[in-house]
Amino acid sequence: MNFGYYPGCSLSGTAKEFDLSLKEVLKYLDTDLQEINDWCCCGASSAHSASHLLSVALPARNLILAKEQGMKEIVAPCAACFNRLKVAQHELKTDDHIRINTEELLDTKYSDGINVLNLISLFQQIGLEKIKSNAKVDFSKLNVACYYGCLLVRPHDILKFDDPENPTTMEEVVKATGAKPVDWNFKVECCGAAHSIAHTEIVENLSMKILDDAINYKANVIVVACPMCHSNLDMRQKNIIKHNPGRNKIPILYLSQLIGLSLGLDHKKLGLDLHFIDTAPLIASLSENEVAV
Amino acid sequence: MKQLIDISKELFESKQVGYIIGYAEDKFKRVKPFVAYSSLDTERFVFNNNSVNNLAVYLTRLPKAKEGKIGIVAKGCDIKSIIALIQENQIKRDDVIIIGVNCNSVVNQIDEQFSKENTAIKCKYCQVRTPAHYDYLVGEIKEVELPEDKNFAIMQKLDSMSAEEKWNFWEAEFEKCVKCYACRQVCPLCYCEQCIVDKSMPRWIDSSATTKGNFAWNMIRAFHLSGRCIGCNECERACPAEIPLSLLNRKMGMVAINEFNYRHGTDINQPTLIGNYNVNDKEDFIM
Amino acid sequence: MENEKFEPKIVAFVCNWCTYTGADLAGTSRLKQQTNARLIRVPCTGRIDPVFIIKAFEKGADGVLVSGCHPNDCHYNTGNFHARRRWIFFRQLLDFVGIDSSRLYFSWVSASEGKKWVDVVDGVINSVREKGPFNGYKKLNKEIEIPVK
Amino acid sequence: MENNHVHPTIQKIINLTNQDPANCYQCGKCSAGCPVRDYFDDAPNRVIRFVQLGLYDRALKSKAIWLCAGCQTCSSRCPQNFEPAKFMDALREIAAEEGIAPSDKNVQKFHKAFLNQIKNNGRSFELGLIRDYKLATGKLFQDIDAAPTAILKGKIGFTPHKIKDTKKIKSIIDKAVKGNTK
Amino acid sequence: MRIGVFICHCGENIGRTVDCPSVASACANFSGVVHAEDYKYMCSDPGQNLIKQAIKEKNLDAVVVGSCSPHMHEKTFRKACSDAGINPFLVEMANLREHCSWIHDDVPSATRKAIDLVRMLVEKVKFNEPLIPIRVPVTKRALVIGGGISGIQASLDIANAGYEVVLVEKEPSIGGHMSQLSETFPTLDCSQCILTPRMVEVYQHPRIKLVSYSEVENVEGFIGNFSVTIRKKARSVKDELCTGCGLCVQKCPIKKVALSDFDEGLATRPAMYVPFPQAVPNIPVIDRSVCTYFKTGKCQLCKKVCGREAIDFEQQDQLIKEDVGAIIVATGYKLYTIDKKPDESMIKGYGEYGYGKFKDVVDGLQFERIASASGPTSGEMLRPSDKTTPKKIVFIQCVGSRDESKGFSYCSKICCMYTAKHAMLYKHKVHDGEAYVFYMDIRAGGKNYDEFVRRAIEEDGVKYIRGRVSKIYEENGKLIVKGEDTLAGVRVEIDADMVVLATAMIAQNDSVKLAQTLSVSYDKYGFFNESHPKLKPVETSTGGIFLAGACNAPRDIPDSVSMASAAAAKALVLFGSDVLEREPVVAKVNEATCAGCFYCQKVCAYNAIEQKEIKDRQGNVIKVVAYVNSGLCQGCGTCNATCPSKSVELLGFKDDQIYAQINSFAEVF
Repeated sequence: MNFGYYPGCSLSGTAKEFDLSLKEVLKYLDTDLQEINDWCCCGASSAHSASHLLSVALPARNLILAKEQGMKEIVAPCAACFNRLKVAQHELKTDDHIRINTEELLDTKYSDGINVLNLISLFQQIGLEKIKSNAKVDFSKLNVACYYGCLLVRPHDILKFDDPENPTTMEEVVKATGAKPVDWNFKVECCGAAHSIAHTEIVENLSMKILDDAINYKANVIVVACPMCHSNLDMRQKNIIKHNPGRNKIPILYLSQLIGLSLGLDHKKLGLDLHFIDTAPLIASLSENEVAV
Repeated sequence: MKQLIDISKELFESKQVGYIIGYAEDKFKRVKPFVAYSSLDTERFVFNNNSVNNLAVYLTRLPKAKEGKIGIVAKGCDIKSIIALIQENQIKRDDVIIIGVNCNSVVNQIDEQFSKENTAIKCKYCQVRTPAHYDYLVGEIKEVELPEDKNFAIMQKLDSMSAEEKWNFWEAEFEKCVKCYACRQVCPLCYCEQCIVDKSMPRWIDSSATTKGNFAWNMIRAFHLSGRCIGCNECERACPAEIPLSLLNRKMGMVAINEFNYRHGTDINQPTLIGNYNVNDKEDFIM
Repeated sequence: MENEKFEPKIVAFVCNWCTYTGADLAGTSRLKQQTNARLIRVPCTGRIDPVFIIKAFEKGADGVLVSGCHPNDCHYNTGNFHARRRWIFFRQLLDFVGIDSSRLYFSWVSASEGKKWVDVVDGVINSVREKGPFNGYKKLNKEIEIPVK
Repeated sequence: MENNHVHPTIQKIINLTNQDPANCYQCGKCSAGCPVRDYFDDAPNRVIRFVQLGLYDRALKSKAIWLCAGCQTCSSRCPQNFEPAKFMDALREIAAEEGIAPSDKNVQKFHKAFLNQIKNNGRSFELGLIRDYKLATGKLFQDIDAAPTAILKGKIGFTPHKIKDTKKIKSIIDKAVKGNTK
Repeated sequence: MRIGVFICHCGENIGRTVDCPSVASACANFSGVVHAEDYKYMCSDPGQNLIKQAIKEKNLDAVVVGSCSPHMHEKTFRKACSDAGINPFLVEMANLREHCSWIHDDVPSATRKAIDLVRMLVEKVKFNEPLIPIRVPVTKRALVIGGGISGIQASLDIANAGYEVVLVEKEPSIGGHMSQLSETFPTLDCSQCILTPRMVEVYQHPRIKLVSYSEVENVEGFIGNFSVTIRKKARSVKDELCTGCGLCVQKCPIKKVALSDFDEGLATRPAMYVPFPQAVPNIPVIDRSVCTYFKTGKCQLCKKVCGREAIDFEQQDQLIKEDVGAIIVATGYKLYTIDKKPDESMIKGYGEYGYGKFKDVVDGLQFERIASASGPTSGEMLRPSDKTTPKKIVFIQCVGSRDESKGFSYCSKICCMYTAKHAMLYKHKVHDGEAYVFYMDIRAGGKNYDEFVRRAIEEDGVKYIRGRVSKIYEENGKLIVKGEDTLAGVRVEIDADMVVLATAMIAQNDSVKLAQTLSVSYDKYGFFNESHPKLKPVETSTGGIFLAGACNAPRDIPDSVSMASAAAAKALVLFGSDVLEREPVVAKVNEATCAGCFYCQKVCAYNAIEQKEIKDRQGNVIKVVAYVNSGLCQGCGTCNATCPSKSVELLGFKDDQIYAQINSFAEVF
């Protein structure tokens, strides 16, 4: 299988391990990614704060590039990028005014037709059966809280991906690894997102609620599909603990890392050492049950 | 050809049909409609590029077979007429046996040799060279070369004209009409027992061949075929005045496709376009 | 005669339950309008046959207006839906032969829309007046009058 | 949706969001579910109310429009299919256009710094972003403990990934942000 | 033809702008017109006498009156002419007032127009034919569909007036939703106490034939003459033998096999059951999907204990036919159970409220069962999950109502009242409990309604919070309700023990199918449409079919009962005459020219067009043509316009009549 690839800025920076682990897992599952040549930032939350037009134009540029480079389906593992690409596609399709302005701004014609996949739908396409049949590590004692955040499921009318209040597709992927997803409250609650730098205090409070609920429902690990969510839950967790002494740590993994672990891939190659919250104790507890291949 | 004759013979011998409508050559080697009433008659059946007539018209014109069903040799386009007749309660599916023929285009001018240039208009955009519906299928599909669709170009040109220019165009065309009603007689879907043009109480359409009356006649005929005409173009072929009737019918056919994505005569069970409605039908032209 | 100001002749086919009653309301409300329109009352827009419209043009109408109940308001449930489907074909047919849409108008006017009726009628009269007389048929009518030698 | 009787600000909002603030019937579900509402001065439904009442100034000077995280919880739950998140975006854009000083400078400076990164590199470069933001806000010691770990683990690179066509990106951003045509 | 033209001045109303005498004299010159005159008030007695006199003196056979709108005085003038011996359908009216004098100022052009208008109708009337009103007999018997409070009321009213009623109920018992309710607003009287006597009255009434556990399968015919096919579903119990002793239900070993519909899933019932103790008829039903006998062929315990041999495992659905003259539809409503959004999207109702996920988030009818003395908790206020008394309870209004996104845009009308009632019932049972109501607007229009809501707030201390709730989640055994008080502008978070959602009232699942069976129109939500929102609120678009209760729109008990009585009254009006007279404006087929394409049949909204076989002397079918059932035809003429050969024509508006009008619309050509 072959897909176009839009890594987005985070995966080439702070979310390096997301990129590493995804590529590692896909290699194992015989799936190739072809990176869009000369892609630019999708504008994230900053573009639509400044200009509606810009928030459409930046993703549009990438979509046009992908089309020019002969791609039909592209994977945007970062939830924010996925969201921006899909929303831009929708606006370009339904609003002639914005399409014309965008084309003028970019000096190119836009035409629809690229299918944008997120991390979960990518694995759905590859086939959960494939993950299941290749699982090497016993995850039966692992309780996983699947955290979708905002951008994978909202706005539902445009993304048309899963139930926006109680999504279950990531749980299906997690089940394929043999782990047990827990039913908890804050799967789609916001972590504070882009306020990570400008309003750290807000992010800490919101993230703490999410971490609390996951721990409350007996999760050993939170699995995410968004670099922004990851940095808020992982990097900010340190300060949360500092400001609220006596709390339990909970490691935050990317979905691709969890799959990689279950496939028995090299931990270092999955970037499991790059987290702020140490993943080693979790991994150690797993390896006690590791089954022989 | 042998296939066609074999099947026809078998149909007679097994007493399934009363007669079979097909094509045969006359003594001048011209291909004409021919009704076979016996196994022996079927020896004369032919099918080639000159088999242009839409034989479906005979289904409502000929008396019913005394015993057995009616067999009919039909091209993909003709079969659309047959389906339309079934959709419109004129015949029952069980009463006909359709011998479908793979068609490699037919002539436009029957008096001249078949060639790329002399190809019927309908063949230029044909999608049913292999029929979509039949009881038997005979013949083989060959590569054919098609000339450009000039008819469509004229239609586009007309669309771009002003109202007055269009009126003048049609005035010049309709002036030629002599109200011979060949268009009606040859049309498989003109099966009314009394045509509106023959109605005198009231006389909606002037019966004399004035341009005014001709306008009314041709417009009403096109309207009555709206959403129904399957585009066999027999009317235009039959017209002695050479009025481009296909333009009117094709225009209405395009309305059916563009506005409703509907093609008459493609599916027996499809609800007809006229006679049904959708609450969301387009109404941007209504104040 | 030639110099006389052109006054368009408009024939309006209206349904009995909505538009005719709406026009009644315009009257009861004393809403003034121009005198060019002649209404022909039929039970339902479903009754309006396109031959009526052709005949009206033949007889010298410069414009035709067809009006009935709004969708879902039809007194006979679905008459206006069937009518609407016919119109979609018929107006494009007329346009194709040179009777363009500035001579043939359609509207939904309910029994309570007296004001809308006035706007529609005056609007049609004004735009047909601007368009000028429909000479197509006038010419053809003349042709018939000339005795053949 | 063009209408002569509509106030220009409302028209602008309609143009930017394809929705009319009149659609909001003030049930407050947006505010009830908003994760950052507790940090707002005015709840989201109130900001919409200001606009409905014609108190555009109060809406544009509200902190809420800057603190909105864009999580779209409100939009996805609105019973009227109104999208407050889009509405907040539009107000931010209008406030910037009308030169109204943002009531939360940090957020605005962050977005500015972020766009600057894209302008220069075509992509966001985190070290540069943090540096620019800190210089702008003077919060030099924020995240001082996180940054070294991140750099150490190679999560933050020292050199930006530049794309080839940065000129183009710069011109796109300049045109879109300043002279918004809509 | 000898036509008379009569021009009315209508005092000054026409005369001011139209020169009536010159209209009359112009009309006198029209061919066929033998008499023309004008008069100040044509509709007055002397005016009418003028017409009658002229008819006799000039031997007129058709009349055109130029006066006001036919909607005003067509009946008057038709009657007058009919008195003078002219068939009323040879009278036409030219509208010189509403369509001429009142809307124009300029006398010459208004006069010219008036002459045109009269001429067009003079030309038309030449083609008018005498028509005779259609007379159809009336079957004085009614069908009532639905045995809720509306159906019960309508049945009793009609039966008490002396006519027979067939009452069809799809459930095993009549009673409907009202039988599930605990107490009713605004009086707080016990619902079952006031309802069950009515149910028994229905059962015992000599003129009511109760057909329970049955559904209407097909309806044919027309006003006064309906033929109805009813599917009697197999109960597996012979109702004529069963005495309702209940032994079989007691002995059924498959005890808690299915959730009780009557208890809204909060309790269980056996495979053999009566929905509730006061059921009417008190005849049990076997739920074949769970019965051991039907699954394995063993058991038959019920059969063994039944002394009357009433159990019949072989029973089949039965089709019965009933002839009735009027039909009252009272099929009621369904509660929006939010399990699915009614479209193709993957959203499952209100995920944010956890309905269906959290046991203690219940809907309005479930709360009724909890509060009801006959309910699963015997009226004790206990929450479903752990059967403890909730100390804090939250009610949320407008769930599914006024919600275009996840529900329906209409207001369900009754929720404000029943939520106030719920909160009161709760406070009356749990004195130290706290009750909160989230609302958007309080809609308490009705006698003693707003007072009732005020009482909940002022006397019972229910806390009303204006705002919608955004999310409910479970934390440490509590339901955390996150809302906003939009009046104070503050966020409200309540750690509740139980939440009650006032979900929308929606149309029954199969309402559209029934509407199509009955040929009545329905709205986009599936509610049946009334014929006119103001003046014909219980009639439907089809004559002889009337509506009662919540099948038309969300409606509370008093409104439903009054509507039911109104519908009954309409049926009784129909039964007041032995024959019905209808305007003979119906379509008629020319069988000689009909080619049998049946496009007319497709466009007919009333199924009035049938297929008729034309046979030769030997009995062979020559052709099949259209045939109009004039009892069903309503006279729209859509068939006429659709027929390509004009083989079907609408009497009164035939092609030649309209042609004549078009042919004469202006003076000069």
